[in-house]
Amino acid sequence: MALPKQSSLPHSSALHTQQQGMHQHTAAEFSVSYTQYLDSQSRVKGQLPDWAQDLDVLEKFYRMMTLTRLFDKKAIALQRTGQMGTYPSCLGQEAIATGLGYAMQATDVLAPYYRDQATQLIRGVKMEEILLYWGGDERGSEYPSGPSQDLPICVPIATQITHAAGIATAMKIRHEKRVAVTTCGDGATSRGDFYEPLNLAGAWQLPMVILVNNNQWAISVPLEIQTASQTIAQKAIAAGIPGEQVDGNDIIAVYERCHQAIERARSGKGPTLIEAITYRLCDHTTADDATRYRPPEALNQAWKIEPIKRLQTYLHNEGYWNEAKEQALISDCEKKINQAVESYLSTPRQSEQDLFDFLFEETPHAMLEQRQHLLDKVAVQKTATQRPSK
Amino acid sequence: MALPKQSSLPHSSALHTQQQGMHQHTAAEFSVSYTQYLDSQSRVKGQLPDWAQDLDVLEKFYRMMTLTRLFDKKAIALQRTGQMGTYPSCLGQEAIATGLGYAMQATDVLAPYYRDQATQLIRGVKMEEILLYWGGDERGSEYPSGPSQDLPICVPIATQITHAAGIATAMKIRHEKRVAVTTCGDGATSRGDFYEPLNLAGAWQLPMVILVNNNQWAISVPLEIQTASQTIAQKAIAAGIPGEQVDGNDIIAVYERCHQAIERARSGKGPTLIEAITYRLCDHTTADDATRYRPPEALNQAWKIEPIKRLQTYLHNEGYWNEAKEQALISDCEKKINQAVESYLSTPRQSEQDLFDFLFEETPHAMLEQRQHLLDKVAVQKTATQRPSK
Amino acid sequence: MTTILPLQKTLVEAVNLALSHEMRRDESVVILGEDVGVNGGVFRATEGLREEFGVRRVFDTPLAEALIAGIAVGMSTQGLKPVAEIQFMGFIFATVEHIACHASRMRNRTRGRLHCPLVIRAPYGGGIHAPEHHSESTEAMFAHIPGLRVVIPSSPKRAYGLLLSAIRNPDPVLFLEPKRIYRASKQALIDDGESLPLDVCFTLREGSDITLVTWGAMVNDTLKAADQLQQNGIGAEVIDVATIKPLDIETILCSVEKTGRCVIIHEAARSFGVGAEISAQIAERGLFYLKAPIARVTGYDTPMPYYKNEDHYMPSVQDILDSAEQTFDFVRKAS
Amino acid sequence: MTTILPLQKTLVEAVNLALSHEMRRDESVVILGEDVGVNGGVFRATEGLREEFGVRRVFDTPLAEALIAGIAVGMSTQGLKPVAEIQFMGFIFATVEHIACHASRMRNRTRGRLHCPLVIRAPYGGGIHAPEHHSESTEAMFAHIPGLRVVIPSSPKRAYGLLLSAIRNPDPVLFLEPKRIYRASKQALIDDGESLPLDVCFTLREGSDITLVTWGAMVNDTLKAADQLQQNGIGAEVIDVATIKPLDIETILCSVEKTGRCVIIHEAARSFGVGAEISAQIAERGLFYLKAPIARVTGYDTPMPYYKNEDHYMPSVQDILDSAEQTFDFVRKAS
Ligand SMILES: Cc1ncc(C[n+]2csc(CCOP(=O)(O)OP(=O)(O)O)c2C)c(N)n1
Ligand SMILES: Cc1ncc(C[n+]2csc(CCOP(=O)(O)OP(=O)(O)O)c2C)c(N)n1
Ligand SMILES: [Mg+2]
Ligand SMILES: [Mg+2]
Repeated sequence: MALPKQSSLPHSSALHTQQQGMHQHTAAEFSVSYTQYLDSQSRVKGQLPDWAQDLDVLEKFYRMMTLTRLFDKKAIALQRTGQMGTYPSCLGQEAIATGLGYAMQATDVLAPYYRDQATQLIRGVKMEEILLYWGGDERGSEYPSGPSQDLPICVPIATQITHAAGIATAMKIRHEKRVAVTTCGDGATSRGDFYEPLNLAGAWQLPMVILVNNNQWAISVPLEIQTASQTIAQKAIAAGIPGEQVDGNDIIAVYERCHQAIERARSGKGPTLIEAITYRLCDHTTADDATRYRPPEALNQAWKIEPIKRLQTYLHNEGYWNEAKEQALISDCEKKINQAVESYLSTPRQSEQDLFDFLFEETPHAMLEQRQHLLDKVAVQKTATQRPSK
Repeated sequence: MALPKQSSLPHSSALHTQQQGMHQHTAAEFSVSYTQYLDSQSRVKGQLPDWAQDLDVLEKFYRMMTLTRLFDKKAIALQRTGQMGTYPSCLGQEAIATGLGYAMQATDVLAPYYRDQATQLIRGVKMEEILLYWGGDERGSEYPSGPSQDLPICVPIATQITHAAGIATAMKIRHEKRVAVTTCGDGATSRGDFYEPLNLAGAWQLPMVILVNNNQWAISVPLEIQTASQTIAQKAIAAGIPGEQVDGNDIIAVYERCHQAIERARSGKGPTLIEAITYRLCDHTTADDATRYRPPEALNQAWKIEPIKRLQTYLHNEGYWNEAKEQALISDCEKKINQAVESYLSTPRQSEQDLFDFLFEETPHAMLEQRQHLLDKVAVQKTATQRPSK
Repeated sequence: MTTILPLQKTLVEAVNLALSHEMRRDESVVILGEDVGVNGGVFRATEGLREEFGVRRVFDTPLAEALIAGIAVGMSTQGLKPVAEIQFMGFIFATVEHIACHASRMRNRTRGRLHCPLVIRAPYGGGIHAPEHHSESTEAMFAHIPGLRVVIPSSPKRAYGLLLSAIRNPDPVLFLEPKRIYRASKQALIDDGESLPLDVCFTLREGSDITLVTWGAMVNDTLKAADQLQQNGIGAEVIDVATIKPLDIETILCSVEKTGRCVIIHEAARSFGVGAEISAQIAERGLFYLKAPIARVTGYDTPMPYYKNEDHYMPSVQDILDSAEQTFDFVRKAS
Repeated sequence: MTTILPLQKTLVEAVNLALSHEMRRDESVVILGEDVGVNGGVFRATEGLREEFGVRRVFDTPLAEALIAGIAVGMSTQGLKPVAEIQFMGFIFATVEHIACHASRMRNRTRGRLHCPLVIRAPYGGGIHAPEHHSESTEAMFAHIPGLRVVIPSSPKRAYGLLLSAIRNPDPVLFLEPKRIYRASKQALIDDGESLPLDVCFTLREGSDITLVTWGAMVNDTLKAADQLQQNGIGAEVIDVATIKPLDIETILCSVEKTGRCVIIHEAARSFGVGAEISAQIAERGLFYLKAPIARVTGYDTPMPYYKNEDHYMPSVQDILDSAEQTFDFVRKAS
């Protein structure tokens, strides 16, 4: 997919070749692989992994991707109608988050970024919780019946990767057979918080998988401005760990490579960096207008290779899917989504003391006066509201 | 050279091999070269570069390395006798700093770390200035007759690399034919401030050279704890730029590769990362006691391949060097060093207002009271001292 | 080619105007940051600058705040005047090392040989129902850094004049833009390149009963409170601190000498905030002017809550009123 | 296996003792940082711990402070209690993002589901003729961060007791160790695991004429000044703040109520320092106790100069004396 050119600061990523003589030898060699099972025409390349020959499994994937996309659409609608705050759509990235979610075990820990809706749903986070979070309510990260050790959505870019390295360190120290899994975008790979924990993961051989959603954009900044490296996967070489690319629009490839990497980590063989290549089909968030910077041709091209259609076509071709099933799925999803929205919208507001009561296990004496100030203030406001206006 | 094992958190840097089928192909391949002209027995490997066949040039290198080592020894002595503060020796790293210094042009800019004594001397920093700096006097970074644009010694590890990227950006913006050169240690390569500007250098194809002094230790932490990457050079692959190793104890290799990289950068072909492999023969600083953590065998081994002896032997073997020349050189160096020490020791103390007068171009009104407070305080102290004691 | 007709501008437009003015005037000014190029900044502060000045003077960086600050340091030692945007103040923490260890020390460290004429701009503050980490006000952390100036405009005119000064200043300046009032109102502005001084407070309203000291978006709320106080017969003097550091304590002291009462208003968490320093300086230099304790109306010592509870956190006009009246009444009771 | 015999210990040895005590008591305590393992820390605060507790509980990290803080966050969400060393406070800036955005917010962000029981230790302050960046005192920047505790011991006993509390505390604590007095003197210490409270100031000396408020290495100097003041007939009460945040203002206020005079002493730069908050709270809550302006004896608003000029920067016993006497005299003149 052609990326728009920004910069007259040109770049070339070719390594300079050098004459090797007696005085020079090759100290190390590396390569990066790319995996794709279903090509952009939904044709199978080579042989599918065994598990993927079970069409029920692929249906499960398909259902989750569809649910995610419809949920995502609804979330945007909620924002547009003033019922929710700024929201980052995951349009186009559903295969990555879905494949990852199913490849993880419940006892693994996820340190997500903000486009992992599907992974979170698979792990037991509720749709209404995601809405609550973007609706400006901390309880959206409480997950009372969900993945109790997963980190909440992380806003400061890439910092969750360092946390995941810490989680993996804890697992390693305790000899646990669990894996810390973290995700980020392509822009995130420019930050120290990407490289530092990647390097640590190598040095300590942590049970950790880092999955980069390479959607070609960091808000308005195209990948070529982020980095001159031909692949993001090769950044793993800096850490001495395996790095590989997968087609992020091919859920079979995503699941397979995530599964392999996670089980490799679980068995003590160390971390893996996976670059899943996709395209951001949406605006960066509902606060963004991508038409300012994204060439429409690139977007049109990207729609032709998007992940849901790809699997749908495959299931169709296999005679496993039809319009009736599709309609049933859609209405099933919509029912669930509407329930979640209802539950979100009817969630009573937090009480004001919640500003204070979760900051420390025990609120320090020095803060009680401030806490009381707020309670008094709200009490006065409430009285004022309740008082019939003159 | 065998590195001591620290960690029971084991690590392996082998990439996991994977079966490639139709669904998989190699997306990218990389390699890292190693250059050495004079081996540890001072034997020439292959053919020397043309410039290195001029023994006068090699003598110049030899003289500077010797001066640096003797200066370094003196600096330690000054610290030990209470005439200077904590000092980081460069024992064993003289070839790297010397080779680099001669490979740079005067109009290039150096963003050094704290073991670049030789590079700084070559660029016109005075020995007494280096002593002043470690003697706790800001004037040690003033360089009134030295390299006016070079950055001073940088203490917060790796941050100078980011500055160098900024300097290179300025050069690029202005279409200048200059190069920003920066150095750091192996430990520095673990920081975000190593990776972030490295990545930028690639993305913007900056005229920049990053030279890593891989001396195997970051204070007490051996390289294997820093990283699982087999080479530090390969970290360049993450940035999509060339990375290579040189024998840092072979000044011919160091100069040649630095020169190539700097001229490559100057001609607009972009940045290079060079890993110069050496060994820290000294304590980390005069405040450190390396016997607490460094195995004596490794140190003994390292002394056998140290850079000055290596070139000396070569010059000897070529019939170009002898004991008389050596003695003359030493006494010449000592004379210069003693002059520098004298100049350092007789430098009058800064005046107290210098605490304030260099912080801003114009001292803000709000600070004048504090400034006056100090002046008054010192005046009182002086009066007290001048008053004959009763 | 600067126009001299007055234009109606919002605060964020005034920022844009100052940037373009200074880029036209001074070739060494360059702009960098995330999304400052084609996108013109997520708040459009740099809109149109890429088109006018080209990619060599207006460029997007990789997503790395430490990098942005650190290359600004390097560039500035080469005589460029980088104006770096940090997208939101909540993401500024990674810049602290380069600001505190380098930008603010380079001149001192080299005894004047090198210096860092850079500006770091960041939108700051809450009240716009933004996501987590998009509403921070941590100016106090930066004000404590020796060698750094911290400037916060509160109107389009002051944004224009102070930003010009910040860019022209030969030393590093942190320039914080109160995003809540980015588009709150327009002011007639002449793009004449006239800068405003970086070492004075602005007295926006005179009054003899109480001094209200504030900055940033709280200035508007404070002015509203002052109007209301007037109706209650209390004359409030309103001071916009504008340059947090170096602090113009004289203007504040003169006012407190006159009024004998002081309320300091800021949105940032109360404890160890900028208000504390202002209060401490009054307690040092003007203690016996005071007829009532100095009060602070501030955010709580909590993170900014997510937006549904944001209003609970933000100091309100009512809070200012309450505190001012209490301060005023204190005297009446005591005397 | 804890010994109950009193041992003569320096402050840094007391830190070591508290660490080993708590590691023995609580398996979840782990130590990480640069050179904390075989080398036992550059100041030997972790000496012997690697030998006793092994590499899985005492480990050297790569050289990356953001990483150290960030993995401590991750580890702590898994129920470990990481005690991370930052080698010098001058290198702590890279940790600010993880501390301010994550460690101090995780509990709040997840409504109590996850929390970060971590300690970040760092030697701080000047006066030991160290190189550049090895003498910083930036406690004020951290005290402003909601959700973080900032603790500074000033004697071996308080180092022992406060560090135990810091580690046992279920929320993040920044623990700053005044390196100037790491080995200044020894105190008899019983390794009985008795912790000290994290929310009180310690009154080290009683007096009725003036209150001297301080912390860290300045405590010793302040005590010296108090001795001298006694000889001049001025009874000084000396308060070691110890826990900078949450601040125990009551103890300070009670003292100021009694003495009517207050001098705050800290080594950090004056403006926007911790002293400002203490002063501001007195001006809010105890204004009319005051017989004289509150004074601050502090470092200047400059970076710590290189060591040849360090003494010019450091507040001296004489400075404290001068300020205390001036404060005392102020009253005499006024009354
Ligand atoms: C430290 C930090 N800097 C800036 C931002 C603002 N921001 C939010 S998302 C984003 C772009 C991220 O791009 P990428 O990592 O590619 O992820 P994507 O949004 O494309 O999935 C930026 C700059 C942030 N959240 N955190
Ligand atoms: C940001 C930062 N953290 C820690 C330190 C303390 N420190 C000084 S040198 C050093 C080790 C550096 O090792 P390396 O990069 O390998 O360079 P070398 O000293 O071996 O030449 C450390 C940890 C520092 N100066 N800066
Ligand atoms: Mg992206
Ligand atoms: Mg090293």
